[in-house]
Amino acid sequence: MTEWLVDSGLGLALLLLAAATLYAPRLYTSVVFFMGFGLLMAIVWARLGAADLALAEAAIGAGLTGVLLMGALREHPPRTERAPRPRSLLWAALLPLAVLPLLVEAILPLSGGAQPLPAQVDAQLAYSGVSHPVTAVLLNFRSWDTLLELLVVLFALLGTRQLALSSRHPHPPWPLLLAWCRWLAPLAFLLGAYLLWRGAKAPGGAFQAGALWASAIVMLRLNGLLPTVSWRDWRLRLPALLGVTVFVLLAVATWLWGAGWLVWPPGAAKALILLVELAASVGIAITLALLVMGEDRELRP
Amino acid sequence: MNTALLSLSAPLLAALWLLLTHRRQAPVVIVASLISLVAAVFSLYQVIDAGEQSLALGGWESPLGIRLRLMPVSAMLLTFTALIHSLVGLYAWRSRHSQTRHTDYWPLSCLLHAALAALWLSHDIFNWYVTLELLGLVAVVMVCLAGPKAYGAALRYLLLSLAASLCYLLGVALLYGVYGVLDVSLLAEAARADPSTRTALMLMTVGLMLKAALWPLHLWLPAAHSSAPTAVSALLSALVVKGPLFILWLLWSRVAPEELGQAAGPWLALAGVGALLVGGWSALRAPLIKLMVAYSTVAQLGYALLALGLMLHWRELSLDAALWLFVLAHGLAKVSMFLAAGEMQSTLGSRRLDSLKGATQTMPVAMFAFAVAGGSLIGLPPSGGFLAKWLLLLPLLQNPAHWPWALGVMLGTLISAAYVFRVVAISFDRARPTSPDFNPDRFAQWLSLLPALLVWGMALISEQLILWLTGATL
Amino acid sequence: MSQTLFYLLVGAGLWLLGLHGLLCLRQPLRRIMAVNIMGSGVFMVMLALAVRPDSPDPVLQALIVTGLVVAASATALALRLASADRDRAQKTAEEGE
Amino acid sequence: MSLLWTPFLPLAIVLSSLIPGLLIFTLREEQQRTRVALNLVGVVLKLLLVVVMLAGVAQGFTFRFQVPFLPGVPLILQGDALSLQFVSLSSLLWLATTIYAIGYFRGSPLQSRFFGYFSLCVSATVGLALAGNLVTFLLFYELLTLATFPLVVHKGTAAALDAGRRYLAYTMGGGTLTLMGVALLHSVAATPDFTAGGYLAPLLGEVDVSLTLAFALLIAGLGVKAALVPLHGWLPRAMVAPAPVSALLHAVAVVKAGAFGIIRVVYDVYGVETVAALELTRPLLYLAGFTIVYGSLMALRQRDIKKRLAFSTVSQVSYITLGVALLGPVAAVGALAHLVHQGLMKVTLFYCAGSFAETCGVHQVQEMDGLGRRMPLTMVAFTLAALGMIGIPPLAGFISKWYLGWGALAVDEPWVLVVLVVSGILNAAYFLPMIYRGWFAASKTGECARTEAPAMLLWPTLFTAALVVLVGVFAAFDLSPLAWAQLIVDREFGL
Repeated sequence: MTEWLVDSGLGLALLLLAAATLYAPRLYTSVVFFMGFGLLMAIVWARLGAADLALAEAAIGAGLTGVLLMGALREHPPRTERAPRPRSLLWAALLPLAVLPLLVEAILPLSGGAQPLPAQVDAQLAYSGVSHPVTAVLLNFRSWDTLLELLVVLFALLGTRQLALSSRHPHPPWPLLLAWCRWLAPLAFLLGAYLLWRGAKAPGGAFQAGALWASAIVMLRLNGLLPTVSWRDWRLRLPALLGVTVFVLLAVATWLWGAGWLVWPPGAAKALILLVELAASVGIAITLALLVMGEDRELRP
Repeated sequence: MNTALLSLSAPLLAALWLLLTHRRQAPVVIVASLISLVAAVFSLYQVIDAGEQSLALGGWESPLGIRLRLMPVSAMLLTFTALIHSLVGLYAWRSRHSQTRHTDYWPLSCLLHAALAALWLSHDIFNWYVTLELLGLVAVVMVCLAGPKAYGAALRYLLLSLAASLCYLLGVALLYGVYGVLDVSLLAEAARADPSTRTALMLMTVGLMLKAALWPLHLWLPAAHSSAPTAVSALLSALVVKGPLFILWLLWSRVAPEELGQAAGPWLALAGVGALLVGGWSALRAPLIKLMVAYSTVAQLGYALLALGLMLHWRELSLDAALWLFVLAHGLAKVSMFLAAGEMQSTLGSRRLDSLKGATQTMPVAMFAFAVAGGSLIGLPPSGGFLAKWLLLLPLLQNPAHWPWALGVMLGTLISAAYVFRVVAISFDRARPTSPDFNPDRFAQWLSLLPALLVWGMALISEQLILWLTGATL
Repeated sequence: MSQTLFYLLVGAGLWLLGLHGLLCLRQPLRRIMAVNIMGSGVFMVMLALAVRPDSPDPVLQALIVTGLVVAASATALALRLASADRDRAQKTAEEGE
Repeated sequence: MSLLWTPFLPLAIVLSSLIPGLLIFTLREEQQRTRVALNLVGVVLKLLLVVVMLAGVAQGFTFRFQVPFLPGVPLILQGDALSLQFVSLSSLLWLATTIYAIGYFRGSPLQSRFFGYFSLCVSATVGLALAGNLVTFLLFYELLTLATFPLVVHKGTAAALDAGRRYLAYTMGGGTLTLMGVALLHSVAATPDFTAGGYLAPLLGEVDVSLTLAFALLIAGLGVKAALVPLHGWLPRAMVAPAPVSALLHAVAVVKAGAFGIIRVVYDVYGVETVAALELTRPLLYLAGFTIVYGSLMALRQRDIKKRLAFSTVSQVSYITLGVALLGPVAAVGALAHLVHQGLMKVTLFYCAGSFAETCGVHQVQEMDGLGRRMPLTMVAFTLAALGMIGIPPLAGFISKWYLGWGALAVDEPWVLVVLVVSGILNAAYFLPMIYRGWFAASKTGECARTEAPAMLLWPTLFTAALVVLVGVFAAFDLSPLAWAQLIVDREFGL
């Protein structure tokens, strides 16, 4: 009974938070609601037993997106804060209502759908070089998806580089933040490294570690402890491109000299996966940090 | 299959090299495109001799791993993409107006090429989601190259592109929920016409139509394509819009069961005719040069949608050949038209159409390229557009019950003739005195003429091309 | 009603809410949040399918991780683009005055 | 039989004006001599090639150039009797008009562009004449539209552009209708070569609806260029183009392309029996008759010389459609002969109109008083051609009208005779005042600058006027257009 109560509570809370985010009168309140929504979503993932996802959602979904929203909010203070009068589009209101019955009709039979894949994953897990199934799928069975996904992250960075950004006026670091930062930043780095290492055996992995490192870098930048390095300087450029470059070079290497495109040799699978994970998390950390805190001077092509 | 992968990895490595060394060298990109073109042609010949080939990535057979499949159509599209990239790359290197100096245009165009190649080769519906996302993002970023005035259009394009990807992803989730596999061939065997599959396919179709700017979900395209730099809008209109169309075609002709296809056919065909008429009408009334060319893309995609819809409705496989011949002809003609329009717009200094007054005297070669490309869009014989329209018309005219569709095609032709010749008529007017710093770049104008001559040159190989297309896509 | 079905419906509801928000709202920031909510809805549907009681499915979880990273980086670009567009609007407004 | 080089002769005829045209495009304005040289080389070369082909056809050689284009439908350029008649007419008049145009445009801007498109037009016309099947015909039919549009808007004035837009609207619409007709026929009966009695006879009975619709589409599409009444609106407005354009294109090349197309469709695609069986030509006959009378009536009301001649063309071209629609062999001879005769007469009239405008600035009919004294030779040519148009024996017009009347009686359609007579009277009504003003009225305005048109304008006018007379007087000879028409009709009707 309580099981059912918790689920329905979480579900309804999610829907309410989402509605509140969209229709809150002031922009600031809707951003706060949105961050609440993100955290609640992380809790629901954990509730449903997907630890990898809970970590990723908390770090990337709620954390960094929330910081970005706050950043965007801070830059352009709400001049006239009248209630957002949604466009009186009749069809925009009716469309979701029309689609709802179709969706419900489609969802009902889904709980009994066929599922051949989990059995195959367990069967092949031994040859994948890692023991945690999600990491095995991400970095071995469907490694092509992950490579393309790293490209997506790179595109986001390249996109931000092309924009003509107005230079941000740096705030003097807030003393309490300085104190916090001395403890939190190293802890975040440590935690990220642990997540990265544990990814092979248990929930964790490149993205979660990368996100944590990125948050650590953002904290250091907020306190002005990290110098702004221009993109022209290789010390910033190479780590940012590390993930994609290592993955692509490995793919081409396995294609030319190995058994085929992205075929990890059985013996070295674990080592190669770890190498890729390390490179990917470094790349993601630098990229996400640049996305969040990237100064105009740093990013200018 | 290896040559196809080479055709994919060449631009990818070139992009990474440019990013790592932080240099803006056009020759690197053009050489990469040419290597990719040669590799694509080899893969095309392999497919012609040995038929379809597939490759299990990472050594894991599907359904576990991702399978890349080289079909005749995808080999042709690989060659087409590499050819367009080489042509546009040459133009961008030469032209002074393509904002390639102080931006990341060169690595981005290589990454766009790699993303397209990944899409043509992929055979896995989730992998298509990631490649679609890649395509959408790189297109948005390249629209932003035009500077702050393009950010508004780019932002709307990005939001609609994300929403479309999520529609598509929800469809993928439903399909995976029912059948448990992501590979297209396995899905094709397992697919049944139950409500879940119907809704999933509908969602995926809405997402793909939004990304391919097929009428009535085309509202983001004119603003985005017309505000982008010249070379970028050529790439967007010729290639990026065709990616989702390829997936839509594969979904409906391979995965969807027959009766769903038959039911959806007329709706797609009606949307096609709608695109022809509404898109054509908007192009006729567009006041700006590139806006008119962008609306013409929306209109011309109507032919592809019409061919797809009728092919599904009547199981008439010769319409496949019409669809893909149209994609080739439209791509080449649109590249030439956008390059010519962009060159004239930046040299004459104004975005308005009436600034083209007397363009035949001031910029004769660019206007000639525009008119020749327009001729292929209208479908004047013996251009590529005519071949596509000929193949589209034959099944329509065969039995009298299908004549209303033929009427739609005829009206589409008339409207496209109207908006092309509206510009040509303006250009034959008396030329206004040109501004003192008016020095047209003749070589860039000749480069913009090249794709148009290619689309008319398709007449030389038209018979083998049509016989191969009608034979190959079965 | 089983847990899976409930979360499927919640996911579908979030997706629809996000779609409605995207179509109705005008401010770029709110529309970006609406798209994020749509994304969370789809991931909720996928996860509900991934943790069906008979066999937890690691492949779908991996897909969700990929989807999440893609959504996050796209949102980051959207937000930077929104603020850059706002700067342009302000600059043109100032030049206009 | 055919030798090694014979297949390339038709291609050479088309290229002989295409290549000079493309070269002329690249010339700068001041390269006057090279442009004139290129023009004349192209003209003379084409005439020689046509003569060689005529001789070859007479000795039984076949000239057929074939290139694969669509599956089952190659592009064919073939010299048979009907196509050679039109080709020789076009080549001959292109020679005269080129010389006239060189004189007409001396010192005016944009000559390279003009002569470039001028040569492209002739290539399209000749290609259309030599076309061996419907698809090749369609190809050159559409290219003719593209090539003539820049000539109509050559002056770049607002009126010229408006005329150009209207011209495009009509001809593009016509081209699309023709495309639909050709595609419909291809989907029903593939597209074999033009065969002398038509190739659709075996399909009678099964696909009559498609055949009828295809015929309607083709006739509507070709009717635009053949200026049948509802579709003739572009012709009078296109008179804003310079005189050489009106002379060669809107009196000979473009208008005849439509009429030639109708002849091909009726004789070599459908065949006379099929058309008669399907009752297709009844409406066409009435339409042609109405156009003849309507054109003459409208010509009466025009005050501008070129507008009057334009409406006269609308009416005269319908004689050809009338002759074809009568389906009788004798009427067919009249129609085919009129194709050549009308071309010669109308070209002369437009030359004279152009000379009047260029030399004495005479544009309106009222201003023609006393022109005979100031420009005697041009006025003589004008009078000869006008009398020919009215149908005064022994000039060219009389012969074709005679055969048309005789043919109408042969297929017992007496009302056609009435139409011919009424049209003759109307022709007289609008040509004779012009002749009277020219010769007998005293010139009210002062003497104009020069007495006679410059030589480059005068000689082509006299040349074509002489042809009008010769063709009429020596009609019985076997080299005359009439004999040639008889040869074609014998072959078409299998007599």
